[in-house]
This record gives sequence, structure tokens and C-alpha cells, in this order.
Amino acid sequence: MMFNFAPVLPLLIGAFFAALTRGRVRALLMLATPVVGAVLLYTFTPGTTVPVEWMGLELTPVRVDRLSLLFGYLFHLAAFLGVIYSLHLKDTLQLVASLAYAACAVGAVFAGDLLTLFLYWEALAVTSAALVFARRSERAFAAGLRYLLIQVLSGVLLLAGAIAWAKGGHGLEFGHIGTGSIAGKLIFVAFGIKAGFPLLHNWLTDAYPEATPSGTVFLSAFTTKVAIYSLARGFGGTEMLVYIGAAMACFPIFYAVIANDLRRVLAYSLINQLGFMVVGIGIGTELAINGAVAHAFNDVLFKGLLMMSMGAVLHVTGEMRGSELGGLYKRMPKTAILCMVGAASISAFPLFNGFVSKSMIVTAVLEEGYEWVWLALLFAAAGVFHHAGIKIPFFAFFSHDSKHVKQAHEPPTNMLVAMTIAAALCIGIGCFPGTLYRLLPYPTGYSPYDSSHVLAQMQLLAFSALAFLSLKIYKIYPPELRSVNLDAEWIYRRLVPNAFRHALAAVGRVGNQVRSHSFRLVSSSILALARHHRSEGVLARSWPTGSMVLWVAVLLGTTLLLYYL
Amino acid sequence: MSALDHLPILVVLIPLLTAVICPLFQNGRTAWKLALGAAWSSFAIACMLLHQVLNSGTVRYQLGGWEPPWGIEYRIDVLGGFVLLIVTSIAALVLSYARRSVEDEIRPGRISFFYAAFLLAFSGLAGITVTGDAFNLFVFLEISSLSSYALISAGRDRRSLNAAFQYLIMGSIGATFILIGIGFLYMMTGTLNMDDLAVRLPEVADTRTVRAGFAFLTVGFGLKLALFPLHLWLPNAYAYAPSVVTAFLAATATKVAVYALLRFLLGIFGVGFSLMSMPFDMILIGLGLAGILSASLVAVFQQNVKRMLAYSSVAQIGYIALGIGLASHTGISAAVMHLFNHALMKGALFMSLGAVAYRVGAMHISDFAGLGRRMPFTMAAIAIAGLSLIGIPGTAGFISKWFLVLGTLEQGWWPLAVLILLGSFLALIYVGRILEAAYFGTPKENSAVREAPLSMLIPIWILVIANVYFGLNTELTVGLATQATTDLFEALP
Amino acid sequence: MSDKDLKRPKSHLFDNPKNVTRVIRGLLLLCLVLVVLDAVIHRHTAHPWEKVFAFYPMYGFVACVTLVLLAKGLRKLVMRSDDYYGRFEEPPEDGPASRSDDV
Amino acid sequence: MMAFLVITAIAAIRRTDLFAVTMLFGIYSFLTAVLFMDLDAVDVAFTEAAVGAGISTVLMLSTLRLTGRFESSRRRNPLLPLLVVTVTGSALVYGMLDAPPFGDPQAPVHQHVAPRYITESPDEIGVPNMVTSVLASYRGFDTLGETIVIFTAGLAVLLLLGMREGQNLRPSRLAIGDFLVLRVVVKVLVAFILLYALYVLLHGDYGAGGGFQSGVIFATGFVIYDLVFGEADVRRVLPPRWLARLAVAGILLYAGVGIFSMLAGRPFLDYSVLAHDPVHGQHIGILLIEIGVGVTVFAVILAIFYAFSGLRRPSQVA
Repeated sequence: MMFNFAPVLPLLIGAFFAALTRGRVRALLMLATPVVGAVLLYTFTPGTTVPVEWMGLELTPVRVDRLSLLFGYLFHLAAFLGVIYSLHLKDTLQLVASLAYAACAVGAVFAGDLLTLFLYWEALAVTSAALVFARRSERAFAAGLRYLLIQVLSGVLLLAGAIAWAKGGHGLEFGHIGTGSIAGKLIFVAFGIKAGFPLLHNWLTDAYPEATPSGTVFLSAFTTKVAIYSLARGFGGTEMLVYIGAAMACFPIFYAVIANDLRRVLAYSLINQLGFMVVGIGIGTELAINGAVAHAFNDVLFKGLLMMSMGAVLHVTGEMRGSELGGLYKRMPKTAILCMVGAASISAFPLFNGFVSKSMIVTAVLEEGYEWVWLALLFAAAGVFHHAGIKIPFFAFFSHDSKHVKQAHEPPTNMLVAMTIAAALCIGIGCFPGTLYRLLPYPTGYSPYDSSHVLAQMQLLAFSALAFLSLKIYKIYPPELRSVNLDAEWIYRRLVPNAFRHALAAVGRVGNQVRSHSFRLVSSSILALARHHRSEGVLARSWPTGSMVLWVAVLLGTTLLLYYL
Repeated sequence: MSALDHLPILVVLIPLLTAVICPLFQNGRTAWKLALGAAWSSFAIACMLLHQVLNSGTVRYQLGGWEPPWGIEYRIDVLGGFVLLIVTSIAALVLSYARRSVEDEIRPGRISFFYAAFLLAFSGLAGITVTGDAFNLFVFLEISSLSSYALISAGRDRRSLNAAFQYLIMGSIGATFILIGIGFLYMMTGTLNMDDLAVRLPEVADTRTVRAGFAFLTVGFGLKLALFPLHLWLPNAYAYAPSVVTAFLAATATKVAVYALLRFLLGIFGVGFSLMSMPFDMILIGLGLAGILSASLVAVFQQNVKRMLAYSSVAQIGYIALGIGLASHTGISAAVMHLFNHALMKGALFMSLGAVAYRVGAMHISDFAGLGRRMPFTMAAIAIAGLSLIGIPGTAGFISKWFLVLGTLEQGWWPLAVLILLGSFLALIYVGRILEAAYFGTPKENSAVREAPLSMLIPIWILVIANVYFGLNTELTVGLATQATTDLFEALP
Repeated sequence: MSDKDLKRPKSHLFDNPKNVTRVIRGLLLLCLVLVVLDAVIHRHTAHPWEKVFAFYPMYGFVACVTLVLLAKGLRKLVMRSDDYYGRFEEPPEDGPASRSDDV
Repeated sequence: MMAFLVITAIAAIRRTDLFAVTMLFGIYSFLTAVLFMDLDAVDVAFTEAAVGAGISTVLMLSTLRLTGRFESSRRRNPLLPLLVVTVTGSALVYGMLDAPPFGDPQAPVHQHVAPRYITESPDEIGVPNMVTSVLASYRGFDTLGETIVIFTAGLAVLLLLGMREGQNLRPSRLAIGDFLVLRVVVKVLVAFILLYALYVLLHGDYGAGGGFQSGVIFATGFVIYDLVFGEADVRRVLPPRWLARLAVAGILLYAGVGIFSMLAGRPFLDYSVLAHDPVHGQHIGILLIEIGVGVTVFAVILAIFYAFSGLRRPSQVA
């Protein structure tokens, strides 16, 4: 029984006690939690499964194999860094939610069946939403609600898919699924929402910039990586993913270039990085899967590092808009340097960890002959450097001096420590990729450091920088503006509400003019639905007794007639 | 006969006679102790009975020593035992919780009457679940209904009188319809014993009289269980009744009505007649669905939290009706499970609201602002029970919804499954509204609200923990519900 | 470095335009070297286009310019005012939308 | 007879004068009672007459004194309800056409359970009135239930209105009590009513009647006395607190019989253990429970009446 929850337990217990304790005790406890969890993982042997019968269903709450173990370690590492980063906080809600959130992510990657996966999937949604709510602003609340809705929708789709999958005679085991069946498609979309597929990605760019500084650090590490893990397990080698991934890698960089909120830039760049992983999964060869998984691992580190550095800026200045920031290197040099390490990593400079995994994917793409996808990825790789590698540090720390320079200072030590560890890991893995490679699901003989690769990458990046420089010098580069950029979220935040309003108005007009019964029926039924259910609407009012009795008579008559038939 | 053989009658008789004695005590505290003792002993007996039923099949008891169909027979099968367990356990918990709430809300001179009426309602409900005689069921229905009207009218709010009056009218119509239905059945078969009825009905099932009786029973029980659109009495009755009464009735009364419906329509008429040859399944599905969506939507807009949850009860009844209407083993088991799970969550929710009423005194959603800090344990209970109401996995509510969705998919009616999920989604919104107010609202400055007393918190948390426990360990609920459904299906051709 | 900052608050690394120029020159030099290396080093290639001289540098440059130009175009299409989706509480701020692209 | 019934019902609905409505209800009940007589259901007719025409009319009248005499009228379009009721009603009638014809000895009602009641109950229970033996013994538990329903009704009223003790009582001057003739007649009549009630109670085994009717009649006697002579006298004889105790005692007597049989190792309410001879035991049991029912019914009805008249008092003072 205990083992059913074993991988989750340390983090969960930690979350529980984090709610009860305060101060130094809590700090120690929260630090120890991920360490204990990771040590526990070390005792697991790959290949272990524990079948359990629940509600007459054969479930596997825990399945240990190389893939889940890798993600298990990764999440514990991310939780550890996140905890260090948030040690200065006193906000119980945030601390508890972040540990619980990490626990759910760990649970999800060890889930051996779709139902267990679904449970953790929904729990992820709730706990992560708490991190958005914890910002405690009106904006964050609205964004958090939208976020939660979409996440829950993903869970519902997963559940529906899982049921249909089980009904299709496949059982509930979470193995390769494929998009062949309706069930598979449902699950595919469910995973796709969490993985930030194009047009399904808006929750990410909408909510991540609204969460608390440390909340976003946690958010960027878990939800999407669970999705990547799930895609890798369920849909490895699905060709559609190659194209979806290529689109994901490309389109966000445009938005990233013009987005003003720097954490939104990072959110778009997160989607872009996910695109690389999705391409890898879609290709499905051993090298590609290894690349995708390794890139997920690295992304947690460098994206975490970038998010932490931006979080530090936000913590210190209270500002995240590129148009209002700049010149902070004067006051926050350490943060700036650490941020640049992250930027170099995400841009895949040789000797930084992004390089050792991204090149695997690109190589695999080329090996399988996806010529256009390869070009797209190259474009994306150049674009990453452009927006994440240059734009983030440039506008935050250099550019013109903003008014925040006067009051700015280095963030609390714990933040610096967390960032330093992450930066060290980025460089460490970049220099010695063998350690990471040994953890990957498939044995690999891949070596990223040959002259061709390194040279090609350096050329690409250097000339990207050159492009930035020249555009900047000739004042072609788009300025940072305080603005909102429309994205697919516009569909549900604007289009649908407006269309609904207009449709109602139009329907009303047409109804008056043409006296068309059907139109009036539609308009009035929609209006009535809204009106009747309001607190003084017909359906919500207290009724006179006579009318109640009338209903009884109506129902009696109806049933009688129906029964005679 | 040993004492053990008398258990079926004792489970009803103990609260019944305690109720009769209660008014003799002027001191409300004494009456409470008596009631508490009676409820807990009933609960113990119910456990023993269920154990007996599971070990050795249906338990029977002949009242007055007359064998059926001449005399009245008590008959407890798995379904009855299960519902009896729900009723007794909720009664025991609610009574344990009741003392402070009742002292707060009921006039001092009438407390012992209140407990007497409470016990009468309880024993009436318990009587319905154990009896095997159609007319006896009606008698106990009357006892429970009449005392419910009295209990509701005892609310502090003047509107409770009006609510109780409406409930009285509607309940009486329902009871009359049930009586007429039973009368028709008697006319066609000459017997009142349920088993005997079940044997003799098929011969005459094709007559219009039986069908008319069936219609009367449908509508009568529909009224009692607040099936949409016959639910109109319920929101006000629940909203203005004393907290304790709302908690008890919401958790048990409609459940017992559902039990009676199942007993009559499936146990007596048989699945084949009720759900296959009659369009009753379609009626249940249609009305159930309308109930789920409409009542949930109304709940979303409600400002009075108690009324909001009352509408949510109507929606939950919709789920149960839908489950029965599916006419499949899975569907009906889901309905039976939901009986239990809904009792758990609504019991916990309304008891927590009672605790809020005790400390804050008002039920408007704005009164909940900032209670997350002032009454952390109460609000946490509402949060967890609310999650269960939504059907979040890991809570009891999920289990029954899961089976319900499974049932619809079995029939290939996936649009129904989508609508069920839509209902859950609406539940998410209205529960979210309460939690938003409690955790994100700014509290009113002048109020010095404290956490509810321990005597209220402990019973609440027992139910809350049960919500989680039965969400994880499903052996008891699923096992019992499945077996009860199997019995219903196998009882008759 | 931070200690020095405190003592001489006015002079930072990039306050001196000479340093900026140095960085720019360094980058140009790097680019030049890399292009030259392309001719010198023998590279194994998996795709015919990789054999084109200075393929990666050109691609990188063109890609980025295209990216920025397209993004600017995109801005015309999708940019809306700050409070497009409704106004929320304003962070402490003064003045209208300020441009911040002067290097 | 049915026609009269329908006319009365319609008239009762149409009138807004509540006093007239009450009277019409009385007439309605009486007609129903006659109808039951016609159907050979003497016991039912008796009950209907005692409850419908008797005590409920009296209670309604005393309520009328609390409220106004006229209904506050509100008109709504009656067409829709009428339509619905017509359709439903005709559907019902159509359904009933299928039922066995009235009085058909082959009807299932007369074929299944009833024969044993008719042929064997004299031997098994030894009570000539078969209705009594069904109600009190075969289905004795239902009757206990019904008694508790009555008790619940009383409890409900007390819970709503509270029970007032009699300390601040004074003989009230009610208009109705000022007629000398009325006083004399009532004084004599009450004695007879009470006596008759006792007769009905004890004679229930043989003829029509039983605890229920007897309790109602007994209470009617008290109520009439109260109405004419004021409540103080009645309350002195029977203080409200004693009424509650009486009501409880009645049920406890009833249930006690059942518990006794349980203790004797038989099922609840098995009267055969009350005497050596089972038939004799049945006889004793029935008598005991009829007394229990009578006491409870009487006490509850009177308590309800007290509760309402207690409400009346403050408004009169004011």
C-alpha cells in the first residue's frame, strides 16, 4: 500500500508539514524534502510495477522505468532549486502549493495507468493554479481562473479519452497510444494542451507571467515537462508531432520579439523549446527521443535559471515590462551574469547544456530527412538566441538606464544560490554531457562536440547576433512598447464573447424584421437561459404554491399519457 | 427469539420511542443526550444489520407474528441496509454536532420538542428503508414528512414558515399520489406486501390501472425526491430551515425517497417493466439532465450560499435520476453510490454552513469574505467537501460520477457524458465562488469571527475525512452498490 | 565589482561608449573569423545545402532579419493597448508609454 | 351523492368567505361519510364523520377567529390550470376504466389476502369486527405508525407555537358563551359526548369505532366545553403539561404492549403472549392498544386546540 504512493510521499509529506511549520524549521524541512525524495528514487529498480485493484479496475499507481526515473530525478532537482529560490518567502500558500505541485508532477511520471495519470494530471492543475492565485492581484486571479479552466479541460479530455481507450479493449495501462482511435485523439489533445500545442498554448503565455516570482520558476519546470513525458510515452514516433513541433518552435519567437513582459517572452520561448522536444518525440528514433528527453532535462535548468533571474528582477523592482526596465547590470551584476549563462544555455552555445541536447534533435531530424523541418528548426534556433539569448538580458540589464536602477540591488542570497547552482549545472552538463547521456532512456553513442557541429552552431549564433546588432544600429529593431499582443487567447477572451453579443443583437434585429420564429426562438432561448437562471430569474425564484401544484399536474398528465402509449 | 432477531424493529423503535419521551423533558440538554444515544444505538444496530445481511442474505421480521402477506413484514436487503446505514450514520453525526447550533437557533422552551421531531423524522426515514410493506412505507413516509415540515418551520427566519407550508402542500400531494398509487396496486393485486406484489404484478401489468398507479408513484416519489421540475419546494425549505435540519434532510431525506423509488419501481415493478417497457427511463434521463443543468446554472447565480447548495442538491438528484434512467447495471450502481457519496458531501457542506451560521449568523456570499482566515478549519472542510461535490478525483464524489460516465458510455450516449461533465464544470464555478469569497475576499472589518467550536468541527471533519477516504478506498461503497444493484436485477425476471 | 560600484556610482562598464564599440568590434571580428573558418575546416555534412559556402552564417543573418521584420509586421496586426482586455490595477507608474530603444 | 360532493367542492373553491368555506367543508366531509356508509365501510364513515365533519370544522372555526373572515383574493388566468387538470383527469378516468368493476367478487382485492381476514380472523383473534382486527392486530404496526403521525402533528404545532402554561389564565368572556340556553345544553351534552366516547372505545371490538374515533369524540367534548365556558375551567382539569404526558403515555402503552411481546420472545406487537390463550391475548392486546390510541389522539387534539387558543389570548388582551 505504501509503495503505491512511494515516489510522491516525501514531497507530499513535506507539503503537509510546510503548512504546519514556520520559520527556520520549515526552511530546513523544505530543503530536506526533495533530497530525501531523490534518495528514495535511487532505491527503485527500473522495471518495478505495482498492480492494484481499485473500483474493480486494474491500476498501476507506480511504474518505474528509465524514462520515469529520469523525469523523477529531474523534478526533484527542480523542486530543490525552486525551494532554495523561495526560501525567503513567508507565504504558506505558495510554499505548500509548490511542493504539492512538484509531488503531483512526480506522481504523474510514475503513473503506470491512465487513470492514475489523470488523477495527478488534475491535481497538477489545481496546485499550479494556486501558484498563480498566490500573486494575489486581480489580474492574476483572472488569469489563474482562465488557466485553471483550460487545465481542467485538459484533464477532462484525458479522462474521456482514457475511458474510451479502456472501452476500446486496451485496458488502462499507459503505454504507446497513437492517434489512430478517437480515444487516442482525445488523449493527444489533452496532452497537447499541457504541452502548449499551437492554438492550445495560451494558458501558458497568459498565466505564467502573472504568477509569483518563484511560482513561475516552479510552473516552468513541471506542467509542460509532464506533458512532454506523456507524449514521449504515448505518442512517440507520431509523424504529426514533427510538424506540430516545428510550428511550436517557430511561431512563438515572433511573439517573443514583440512581447513586452519579459516573463511572457520567456513563456513564448518555453513553447519554442517545447517545440524542439515535440519534434524529437515525433521523429521517434532512439536518438530523437533521447534528444527530446535530454532537452526537457536541460530546459528545466536553463529556463528555470532565466525565470529565476527575471523573478529576481521582479522581486527587486516590482516591474517586468521590458519598456520599463534596463541598466540593471549596474546594481545586479551577479544576477546579470547568471542570467547570461542561462541565455547562453538556451541559445545552445557550445559548452552550455542547451547545445548538447538540441543538437541531438537537429541531427535526428536531418537523419530522417525532414528537410523543411530542419530549416525551420535552424530558424527557430537562431530566433531563440535572438529573443531569449539577447533580448532578455539586453532589455533587463543593459539598454537604457531605467528609473529602477537607483533603488535596485542584488536579490536575497537564497535566490542567488539557487541561480548559481542552476548555472553551474548548465555549464557542467554542457561541458560533460556524458553524465546526462547515461541517464537517458536509450544507450547513446552520440557526441555533440565535433568541429562541424560546433562551427555551424557558432556561425549561426554569431550572425544572429550580428543581425540584432545591425537592426538595432539602423533603428529597425522594434522598440519595447507597453502593449498587449493578441494571440489565440483572443478567440476566447474577445471573439467568442463579442460574437455572442453581436449574434444576440443580430438575431434580435433579424427577428424583429423578419418575424422569423426560428430566429426568435434561438435568441430568446439563449437570453432566457441567462435571464431565468439569475438569482431572481424564473427558475431561481421562490414560486407560489399554486404554480408548483400545476407542475405536478402537468407531470402527472404527461407520464400518464406516456405510459398508456 | 433472541435480541439479535429483533434488530430490524429495534433500529426504528429506539428513536421512535425516544422521540415520544423527549417532550417530557423541559431541559433541552437532556433531550439532546437522549436523542444522541438513540441515534448512535440505531447506527450500531444498522451496522450489525448490514453485517447480517451481507453474511446471510435478506433479513426478515414479522410484526405481530403474522406472516406476510397478512401481516406487516420488515425486510432488509443490501440496498435497504446500505441506505439505512447512510441515514443512521448521518443522524448520529448530525446529532453529535447539533447541540450548540440548536441552542443558538431554536427557542429555549422548544428544544426538546425539536429533538423529538428530529428523532421522528429520523425514525420515519429509517422505517422506510427497513419495511417490506407498501402501506407501512407510506405510514413512515408520513411520519418523516410531517416532522420534517415541523423541523423546517422551526427556522429562525420568518420565511421558513412559508417554505415549510409550501413543502407541506407539495409533500402532502406527493404522499397522496403515493397512496393512490399503492391503492391502485392493491386494487389490482389484493396485497400490500412488496415481495408478494412483485410476484402478483406481472399478471396484471398490462392494464391501464397499473400504469396509472405507476404514474402516480412516479410523480409522488418525484415530488419527494425533488426531481426537476418538482423540486420547487426544496430550495426555500433547505435555505430557511435550521442548520441542523438542513444538514440532516439534505443528506438523508431525498436519499430515502430515491430508495423508495428504487424499491417500488425496480423491486416491485421490476427493471423490465419500469425501465424497459415503460418510457420511464427516458423521463428520468430527460428530467435528470434538465435538473443537472438548470439547477447548477441557478446555483451559479445564487447569492445565498445555503440556497446555492440547495439547488446543487437538486442537480445531484438529477445525477441520481440519470443513473437510474440509464437502466443498466453500471448506471444504477452509480446512482446508489451517489446516494452515499452525496450524503457525505452535502452532510459535510451543510454542517459547515451551520458552523458559519453559528459564528457569522448570515448566509450571503459576501458574509463569507475572508472566512478562510477566520474559520480555517470550517472553510477547509467546505473546500474539500466542495471538491467532492465537483467530483475531483481522490474524493468520494469522483467515484460515483466516474461510474455514471462509464454507464453513459456503455450505452454509447457520449453526449450525455459530456453534459454530465458540463454539470461538474458548473459545480466547479459555484463552489469556486464560495472559496473565492472565503480565501480572496476581504473580511468585514468590525467582525470578530472565531473558528467554530470543536463539538461542531469534529463531526464535520469525520464526514470530510470520509469524503476523502471513500474516494480512495472504494471497496465498501462500490461493493455494496454493485451488490445491491445485482439484487435488484436478479430479484425478478 | 559591486563594491566599486558603490564608490563610483556614475561610471559603469557601458557608460563609456568606447566599451560599447569594443563589444561591437569584437562581434564583427568573431563573425569574420567564423566565416574564414568555414573555408578552412573540413566539415562533414548531412545535407547538400550545408555544403554551400557560409550557409549557416547567411541563414542565421537572414533568418533573424526576417524574424524581426515579420514580427514588426505582426505588431501592426496584433498589438493593442495595455488595457485591451479590461483594466486592472495599475502598477505604480508614471508617464505615457515610453520608448526604450535608444542604445 | 357524488354530484352533491362535486358541487360542494366547487362551491368551496369559488367562495371567498372563509366561514362559508369551512361550513362547506363540513358538509363535504359529511357527504363523504354518507358515501362511505353506502359502500358498507362503516368504520371509515365513522372516522370521516368524527374527524372531517366534527373536530376539523371546530378547529377551522377557531382558526378563523385568529385570521380574517375573507380570503385576500388574487386572480390569475385559470385557463391553463383548467386545461392541465382536465387532461390529467380524463387520463386518470381512462386509466380507471381498466380496473375491475366495482363490487366484483372476482376482483383481486377479494381474492388474495382478504379471505383469510374474513374467514379466519374470528378464530385467530376472536373479535367480531373484522376491521378492528385488521387494523389493530394484523396491521397493528401501521396503526402505531398512524398514532405517531397524530403525535407528530401535535408536536409540530407545539414546536411552532410553543406550549403555554396556565398561570395567567382567567375565565374569558367569549361572545358565544353568553347564551344561557347554550350553556345548559352544552353542559348536559358534554357528559353524553364523553360517555359516548368511552362506549365507542370499549365497544370497538364489536361494532364500528375504536380508539381513534373515541379520542376524537372525547376531545370534541372538551373543545365544545371550552368554547362555551372559556378555557380556564378546562385547563384546570387538564393542564397542558399533562396533555403532553397523556399523549406520550398513550403511545408508550401501545408500544409497551409490543415490547412486552418482544420480552416474551415473540415479535413486536404479537399479542398472543398477553394471556395463556392466544386468542384471548389478542383480545386484551387490541383493547390495550385501542386505549393507547384513544388517549394519544385525545391529548394531541386538545393540545393543538390549546395551542391555537393560546395564540388567541394575547391578541384579545391587546
